[in-house]
Amino acid sequence: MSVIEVLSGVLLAAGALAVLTGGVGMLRFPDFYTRIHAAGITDSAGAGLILLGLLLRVDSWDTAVRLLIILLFLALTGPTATHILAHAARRDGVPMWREGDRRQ
Amino acid sequence: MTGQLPVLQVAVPLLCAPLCVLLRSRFVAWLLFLAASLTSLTCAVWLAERVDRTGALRYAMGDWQAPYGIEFVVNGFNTPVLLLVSLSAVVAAVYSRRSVAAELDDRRVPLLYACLCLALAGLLGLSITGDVFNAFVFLEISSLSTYTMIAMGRRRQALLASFRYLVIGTIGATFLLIGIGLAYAVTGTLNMADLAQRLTGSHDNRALQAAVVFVFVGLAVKMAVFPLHAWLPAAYGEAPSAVSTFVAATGTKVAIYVFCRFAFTVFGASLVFGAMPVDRIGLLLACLGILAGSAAACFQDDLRYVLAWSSVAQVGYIVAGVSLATTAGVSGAYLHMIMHSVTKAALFAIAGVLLLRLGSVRLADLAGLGRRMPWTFAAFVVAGLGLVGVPPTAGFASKWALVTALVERDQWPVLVAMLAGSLLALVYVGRVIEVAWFREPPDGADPLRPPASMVAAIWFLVLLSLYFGIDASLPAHLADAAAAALLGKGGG
Amino acid sequence: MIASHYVYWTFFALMLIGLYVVISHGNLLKKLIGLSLFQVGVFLFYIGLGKQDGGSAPIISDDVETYSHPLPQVLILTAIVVGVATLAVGLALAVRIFEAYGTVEEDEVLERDSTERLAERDRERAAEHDGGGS
Amino acid sequence: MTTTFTLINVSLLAILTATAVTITRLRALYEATMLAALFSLVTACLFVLLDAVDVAFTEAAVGVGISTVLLLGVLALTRSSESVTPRRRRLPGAIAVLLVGGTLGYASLDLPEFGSADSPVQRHPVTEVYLHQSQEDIGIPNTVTSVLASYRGLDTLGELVVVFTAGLAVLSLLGPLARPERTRPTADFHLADYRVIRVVSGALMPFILLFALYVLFHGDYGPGGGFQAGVIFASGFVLYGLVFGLDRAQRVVPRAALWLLVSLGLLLYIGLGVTTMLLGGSFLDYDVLASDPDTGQHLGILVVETAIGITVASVMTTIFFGFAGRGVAR
Repeated sequence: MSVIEVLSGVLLAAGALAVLTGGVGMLRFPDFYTRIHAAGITDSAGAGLILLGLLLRVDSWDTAVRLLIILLFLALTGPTATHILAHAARRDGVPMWREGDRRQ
Repeated sequence: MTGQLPVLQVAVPLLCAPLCVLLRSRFVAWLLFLAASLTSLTCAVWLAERVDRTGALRYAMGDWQAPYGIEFVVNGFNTPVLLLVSLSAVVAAVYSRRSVAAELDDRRVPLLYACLCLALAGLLGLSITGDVFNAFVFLEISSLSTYTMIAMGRRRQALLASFRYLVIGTIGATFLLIGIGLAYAVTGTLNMADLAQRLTGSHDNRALQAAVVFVFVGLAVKMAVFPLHAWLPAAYGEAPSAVSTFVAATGTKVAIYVFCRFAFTVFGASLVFGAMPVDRIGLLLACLGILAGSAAACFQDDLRYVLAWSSVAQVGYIVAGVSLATTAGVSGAYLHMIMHSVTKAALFAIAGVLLLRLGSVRLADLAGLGRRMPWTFAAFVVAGLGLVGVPPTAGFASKWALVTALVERDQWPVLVAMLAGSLLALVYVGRVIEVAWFREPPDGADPLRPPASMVAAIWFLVLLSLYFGIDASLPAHLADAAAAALLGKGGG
Repeated sequence: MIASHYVYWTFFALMLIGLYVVISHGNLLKKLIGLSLFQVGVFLFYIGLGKQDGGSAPIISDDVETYSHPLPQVLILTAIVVGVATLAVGLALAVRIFEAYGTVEEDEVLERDSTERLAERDRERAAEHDGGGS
Repeated sequence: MTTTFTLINVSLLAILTATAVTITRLRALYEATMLAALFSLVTACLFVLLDAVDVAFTEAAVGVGISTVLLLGVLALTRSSESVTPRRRRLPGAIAVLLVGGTLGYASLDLPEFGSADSPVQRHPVTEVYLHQSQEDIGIPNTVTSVLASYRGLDTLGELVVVFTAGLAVLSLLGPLARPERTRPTADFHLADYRVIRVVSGALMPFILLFALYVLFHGDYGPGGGFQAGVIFASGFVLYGLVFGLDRAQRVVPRAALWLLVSLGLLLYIGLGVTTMLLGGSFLDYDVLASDPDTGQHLGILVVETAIGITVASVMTTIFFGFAGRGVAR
């Protein structure tokens, strides 16, 4: 097993872990704002790490370029979506959870 | 160029639809629809004549031979349908000029004509295609354009009528799709002739039997066979008059033709009517449909709903003929299909004229009509008697053919149901005549003159129905040829 | 039997769930959602028919031996498009129904129609009565 | 069947079923819509697993994109929660499900094994022609495209006609012709007020359109084609309309231009058929378009894909404008 393969494996595992964390967070976090934070992790850290891991394993240039483009677009759209969702929620007065409140 | 006729039949209306939208003029759109329907009528006559002389015609799309490509097949079994659909379109075109202008706001008129072109193309394509999946596509074209046209009706009830038809119709089409998929799983082909060949002798295949069930239930929705007829009354009753005139004459009829095509030339009569009890179920549903439809028609207080419910009953007559699966039965069914189309188109056209001049076709508003619009009323009486089946109208000839076919197979209960249905038809037609002739018109009501083009369309249909009643040789010849083509092939 | 057919059974189950929603739910929008579920079940069934074990997408290349069948895929491409067209028309109708009746529940729409009809009949009766009296 | 395949397959199927059941039980329609989008996405993954990449692409574009946007638009115009389904409505649904389920189960007893190489579908001579003969007849690696645009070109024409009809329906029901009776107050804010979204969507627009063109012309060699390209094109406009407001979007693509394009694509397709007839072939026989049948086929398929792209993009945009323009004070 070459170094690159090991590295790729580590990245993939880390990505999978990030996705899993995001999923758990979605279920466990108490309010909209914290949950959206968890959701953000899945498509920035999770998908990003997995794509990087895959990038180390490709055998042809055109696949690599495509993966890079996907990575670029994810980096651009994911945070924008999260940002705008949080803004919209605040505009609509979605309440923020504070220590001691009941979970929604 | 005559070799291209089968495709021209469908392509010309298809071509006219985007042109209607593009040119956006009411008059041009009407002209395009008229041109499209005249062209397809010419093609249909030509094709019918050629098929009569030389037998079946096949046309391979894109020159890919079936089963690799899609083919159009013209044979005795679909020439009557092609003629019927395109003739109805011509009449609807003549009729619609004034009727549509009065019922719709100006800017929507070109859209209606575009939809009429599409519905025409869809129905013709459905009748002519020799490929089961292509049939699904054409079915959806005709259905979607019909939903759109129904929603253009004047009252708000039209919207719900259209929506319900859309939901039920889509379920039906999806059932058809499931059935086609199951048949495809068993054979690996979509071409009707190829399917028929590969299906012979696999009567015990359970997937195939399920395919038959799904295809027939899906088509039964489109045919408005008794328990699946719920969409029809409101759809026909609320659509713009020109649309109900065209659709009532053609929609269910084409679905019935597709039913016959599947039953006799794809699945084969021995599977459908031998191994599976489709004939008995068909006869039972036909009887129930005749009785329920006719009875419901007697209790409606809107003329267009009376006519629509009567359509449910008439579908029952035709299904009864088909379910006999004998030459006489199928021929009678085709004959009744033709006769009923002409009659029902005339009646819906008359209802449209009344709607235009009286503003309402509720029975209470028809009082004294016999004196205010004597000629229109006379047309109604003739066509109404045709619905009952009184000689010498068209309805008599076809009902007689059906009765003969039933007697031949000793189906007495069905016969009784048919007679009861005819008596009930006498009741609901009589109710209208009673109101229109014997009740006093409201004070100060003047005689009304309907537009000439609409009268021409109505009287053309009425005289045609009288002519067919007296001399039924032409439709009878077509019907016999259809029955022969259907039963001759699918025996295996 | 289970190992070879469970995929089909799941597709059938999806169809049935959709069908139930279409028939039993009265909300017009929910009906349309159900209709899409029903159709997606059918689409999956078709694609399942073309699948071949160890096959790959039917795009011909030199290093692939087995391909899944392209025909069901073509059919379903068409069917998906037809489905979305139907959905768009259905939704447009639903919007108009809401504007006309103020509701998208089938039962309420029917109720409003029948009360309207009854009111009309009452008015007519009253008019007739007046006419007879004068 | 390999274990990995089975594993992924089973889990996707489980997710699908769970989502479907949840959709039926949810009365909150916004949530149901989002779950329906998720359902489509998982379906698209399943399509990839079943080797139907083109279908997956379309399902993702249609189910997740167009349908969701339309449903959300309608929910904004109507009511977003469903009333309780009365008990009496349950019976007909249950009966229908029992009957249909019984028939389907009965049918499955004689269905060929899933994934079998020996099923009638795989054995039929059509398979050989579409997969191998097509390389000589047409010469395009993506057999889905060659079957779609050439062997079964008429179906595709029909599909385009259906899309066109839907466009007409929406125009007639919601277009400028049918004036709304009540109007929604104009929004007091636009998404474009947020700098982030303005900049990002502005930066993405050219790429979306470029990607649509790539999908259109790459359909011969990989997944994609006119329909997917049209939907992507339209989604570009939808994004623009959502962010910068309907008025600006309509200034970019005026209604008159849309009317023209809606019909133009369809006319192009039928015109192609008529041309082949005039050149002496049969309807949609692309061989006659050039001296060499292969070139003719390539040309024909290109025209077909472009025609589909034009009509689909303009119809989808028309539909979106129809829904979005409803209720805005005019």
